[in-house]
Amino acid sequence: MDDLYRANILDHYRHPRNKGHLENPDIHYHDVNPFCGDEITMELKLDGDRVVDVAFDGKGCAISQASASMLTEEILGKTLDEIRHMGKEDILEMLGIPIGPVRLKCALLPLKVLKAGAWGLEDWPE
Amino acid sequence: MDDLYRANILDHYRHPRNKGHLENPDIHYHDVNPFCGDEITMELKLDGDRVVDVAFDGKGCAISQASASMLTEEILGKTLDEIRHMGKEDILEMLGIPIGPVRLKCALLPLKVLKAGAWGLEDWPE
Amino acid sequence: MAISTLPEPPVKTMPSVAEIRADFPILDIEVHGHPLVYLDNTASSQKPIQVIEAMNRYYREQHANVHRGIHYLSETATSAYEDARRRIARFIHAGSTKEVIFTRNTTESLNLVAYSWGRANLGPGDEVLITEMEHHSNIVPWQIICEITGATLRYVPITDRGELDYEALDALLTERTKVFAFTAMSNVLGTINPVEELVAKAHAVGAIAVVDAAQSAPHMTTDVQALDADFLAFSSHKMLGPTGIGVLYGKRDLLEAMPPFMGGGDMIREVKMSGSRWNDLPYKFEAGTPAIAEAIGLAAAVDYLSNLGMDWVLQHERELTEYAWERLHEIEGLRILGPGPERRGGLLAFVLGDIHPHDVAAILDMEGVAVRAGHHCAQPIHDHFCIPATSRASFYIYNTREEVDKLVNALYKAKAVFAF
Amino acid sequence: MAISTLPEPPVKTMPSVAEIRADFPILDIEVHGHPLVYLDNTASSQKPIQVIEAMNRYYREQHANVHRGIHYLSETATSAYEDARRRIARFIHAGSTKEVIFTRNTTESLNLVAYSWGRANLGPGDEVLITEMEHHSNIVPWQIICEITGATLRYVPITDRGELDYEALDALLTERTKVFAFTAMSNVLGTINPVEELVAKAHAVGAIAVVDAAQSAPHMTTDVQALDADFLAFSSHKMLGPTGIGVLYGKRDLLEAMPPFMGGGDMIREVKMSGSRWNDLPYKFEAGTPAIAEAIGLAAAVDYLSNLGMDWVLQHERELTEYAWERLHEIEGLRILGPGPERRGGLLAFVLGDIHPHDVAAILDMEGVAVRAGHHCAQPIHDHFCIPATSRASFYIYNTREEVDKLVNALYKAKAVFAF
Ligand SMILES: Cc1ncc(COP(=O)(O)O)c(C=O)c1O
Ligand SMILES: Cc1ncc(COP(=O)(O)O)c(C=O)c1O
Repeated sequence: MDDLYRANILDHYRHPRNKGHLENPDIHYHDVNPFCGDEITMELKLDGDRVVDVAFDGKGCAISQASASMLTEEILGKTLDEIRHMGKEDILEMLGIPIGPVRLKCALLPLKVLKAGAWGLEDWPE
Repeated sequence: MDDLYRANILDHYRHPRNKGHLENPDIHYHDVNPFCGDEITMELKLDGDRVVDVAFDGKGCAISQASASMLTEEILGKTLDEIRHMGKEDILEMLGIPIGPVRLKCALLPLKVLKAGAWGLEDWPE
Repeated sequence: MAISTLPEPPVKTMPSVAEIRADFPILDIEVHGHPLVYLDNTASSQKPIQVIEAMNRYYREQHANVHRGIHYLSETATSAYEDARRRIARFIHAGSTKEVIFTRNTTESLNLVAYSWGRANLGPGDEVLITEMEHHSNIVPWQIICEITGATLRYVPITDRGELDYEALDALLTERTKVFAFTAMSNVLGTINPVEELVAKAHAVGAIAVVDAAQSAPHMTTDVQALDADFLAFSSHKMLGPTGIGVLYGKRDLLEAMPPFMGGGDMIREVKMSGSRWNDLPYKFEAGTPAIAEAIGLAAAVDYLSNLGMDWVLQHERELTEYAWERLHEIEGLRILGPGPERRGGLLAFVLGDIHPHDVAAILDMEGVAVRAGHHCAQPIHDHFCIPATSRASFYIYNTREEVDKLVNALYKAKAVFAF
Repeated sequence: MAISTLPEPPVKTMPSVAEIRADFPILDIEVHGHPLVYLDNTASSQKPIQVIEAMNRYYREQHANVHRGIHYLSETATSAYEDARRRIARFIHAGSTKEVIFTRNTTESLNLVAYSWGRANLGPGDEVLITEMEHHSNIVPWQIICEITGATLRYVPITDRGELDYEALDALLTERTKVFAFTAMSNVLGTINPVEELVAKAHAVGAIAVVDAAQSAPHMTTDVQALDADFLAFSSHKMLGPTGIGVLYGKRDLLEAMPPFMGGGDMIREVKMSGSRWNDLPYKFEAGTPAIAEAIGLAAAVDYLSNLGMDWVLQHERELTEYAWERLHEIEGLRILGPGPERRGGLLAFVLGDIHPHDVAAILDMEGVAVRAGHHCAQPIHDHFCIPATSRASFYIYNTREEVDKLVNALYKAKAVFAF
């Protein structure tokens, strides 16, 4: 339990960064995890290829919400091309906690929504 | 093997009784065993409720053909009402051999066809 | 064969819960250093050795394909398979084995009715009535078939107490209603619906009644003749049996009149290149090689249940549920969905403050306590209560009061982690 | 997940047939006082302890419902189930696990294609082409779907040697053909069809190619990418695996574009009362609780086969078939259907004078020899040859030359009983 609910996960869950909505985002995408109903919306503002503003909104468990919050910090300033190369490993490293196969879907939902928004609905990042 | 292929079974198979067709039968019915494709046709001539002539035709294994041949002998002179009360036990007694569940369908096919011809398609006699 | 002529099930003996637990090998495992407390029975039950061994024995001594073989093993397998059907028919008090069709699960059973009966009997202007408390498996097949046939799908709303809104039901059931499909027990609210009464209401307007018994068949007596259900569906894996098999009971005259669902081996009487004739019931609806070992496993499961007696099963679960209801209500901020323990089955879906159910389940898991979290394949219920998900603890014959206590203790831990 | 990144299957070792037999408990039973000689493998194979034990272990240590649970057992079961899918995907060289759908059997796999792809893509004027050597499971679904959609069903005739009539095939395959569905290996004639070539012919006219691999998957290498098959179906129970599960391979873009077949839990992304959105592949086509233990059993079966190597399997059966071909031809009045042993799989369907195949099988059974008799769910083949039924002996990895000798001796006994 200490493992899964480390202080920094709970901190991002309690005090989510960049939560809310942007005015006139360049990219906006919303999706749900079909296995549990967690929802995430991701919004980006771009300058050329570069993320200059980002927001997320959503309902869900500590893992999916903390993952979304951390992800917004992670991608701010990155280019879309850099984001395209992000995968499961990056999210696991970002969260820094051991995650089983079912919970993995919670953790990856924000990245999936982000990628779907940027390039159309793709595979669940595996 | 000696059990299943007793002399009287083989005798009825080699020299079937009442095999062929009647002219203007009162009852005529044909069916197949869906599990194996054996075919039986049964034809009856009635005087009132009583069977006064009978014939069968068919293709199939020694069990189904001997059962049909014996059955024609069995029902000649009986009333339809008597035939209606015939069931699995009567056929087993008539054949006098031990029969497993799959082969039972072969043995019962002639009675089934007979009953279906007399009263419309009913249950497999069980 | 008439079921009434069958020998009675073995004499009931009443083992203690400790003796029952000894039959379930999985209950001995440890999870994260704690003994397993398995409270996810609504999703799927565990299996006693009697069931596991019946299948084991089948593969070691009796297996061959059924129905078409004349050799010893095929006859043995055929007898075992059809004997299983008889025992299952008896368990639900079916009038004939012809009315018992093996499928993969409740979901396939309901799809079979929707596709086969629905395609033949529904059209524009007709209505299919279901309820807001259905599992997706009793919603989506009707959505699909209504789209194919042009019929209209309507929902009986639920009250905030988690019961059917009977006034609305009476208004919605009209002579346009061709099907009324409803669950015998909600897998989220626990609500036990008055099946006999609902069937009668359907029949009163000339509709057929389709009963989703996925949650009732494992936990209480099922008497399809007393209920007068037209169709009734359930899954093996929720009632001590193996995965991979379910049952559709259907009234014989309805089944006779229906076109087949899937085509293939065993379901035909004759195949000519120009067309085919269908086989007798139940084979008309069992295309291809069936789940033979699984039917045998399910028969061992219903024997196990019959031996305990379904009255004992219901009583045991009710006692646990009453106890759990009290203990859970001690926890501040915990809210249980659905009616009181006297009108529900042995399951409790709840929310714990604003802690997300996934987080509740994850923390409980660290304590060895297995509960389910999510929408439990019943989104409309959750939409009704405006919550995305719940946690659900559910009981079966092997659960104990001590396990309820462990659940409660683990819930306090969850509160502590998220206390902010 | 890309299959190419998976670790290689375990290193092949080459056990003797005696060692293989020791893995199959059922081969030790006696039938009517004789050791069992199981030659009914085309109908269903026997199971090695590795498969039986994998399922046993699952029920004793790992069972819970998959996909939706966050607790330990559900995660364990989910991992085991999805790992099974990966191993099976690798066995058939699928490009992605998303292309591997679990069904009940070959029959359901073919029905899924007919109902889902067929309903969306067929209409009046379109043609579905199948062959005269198909199993009923690859005939009846197409008859049903042609009736629903108004498309026309056509049959490629077979030659008296039991092979496809290629001239007729080329004339029948036209731009009207939308589906060409054919068996990779006939379960009566033994004929091995040139799948890759037939797929290419289908594609040349813009048709999709549906391969019934029920008889080829157990006995030879299946490489769906090399074959370029659009859909390919097979059953677990014929290839050392349990009953109750089968596979449909489908090309991803085709599967993505298809409407779902059955509706229910797990196959949806979101259920609103007003309608539903479908889940990702392969779940879109797996409604309800899947056959979890069975998937794990099938994965153990394909591991067993991979360990032997499918080349060894084919070679072993070919040797037996050549030997049996010679020995059976010694028997006067015995006639084998289909092509010579070099172009067939390990099965021989035959007639023995005018002794009915049921009687042949019954007499062989008294000697412990299990063969199948009947039309083997392939009536059109039998109609072609104007015979109602055949007897069929079929081989698998555990059969021996001595067993072929016992078959031959038993056939002489049958002749003696019916010598008149
Ligand atoms: C060529 C062929 N296709 C399809 C099938 C049907 O397989 P199943 O009964 O497992 O669905 C069989 C099995 O007999 C077969 O031999
Ligand atoms: C009420 C109800 N109906 C249907 C189902 C579907 O059962 P299965 O997944 O076995 O098809 C369930 C199982 O969760 C259920 O609880």
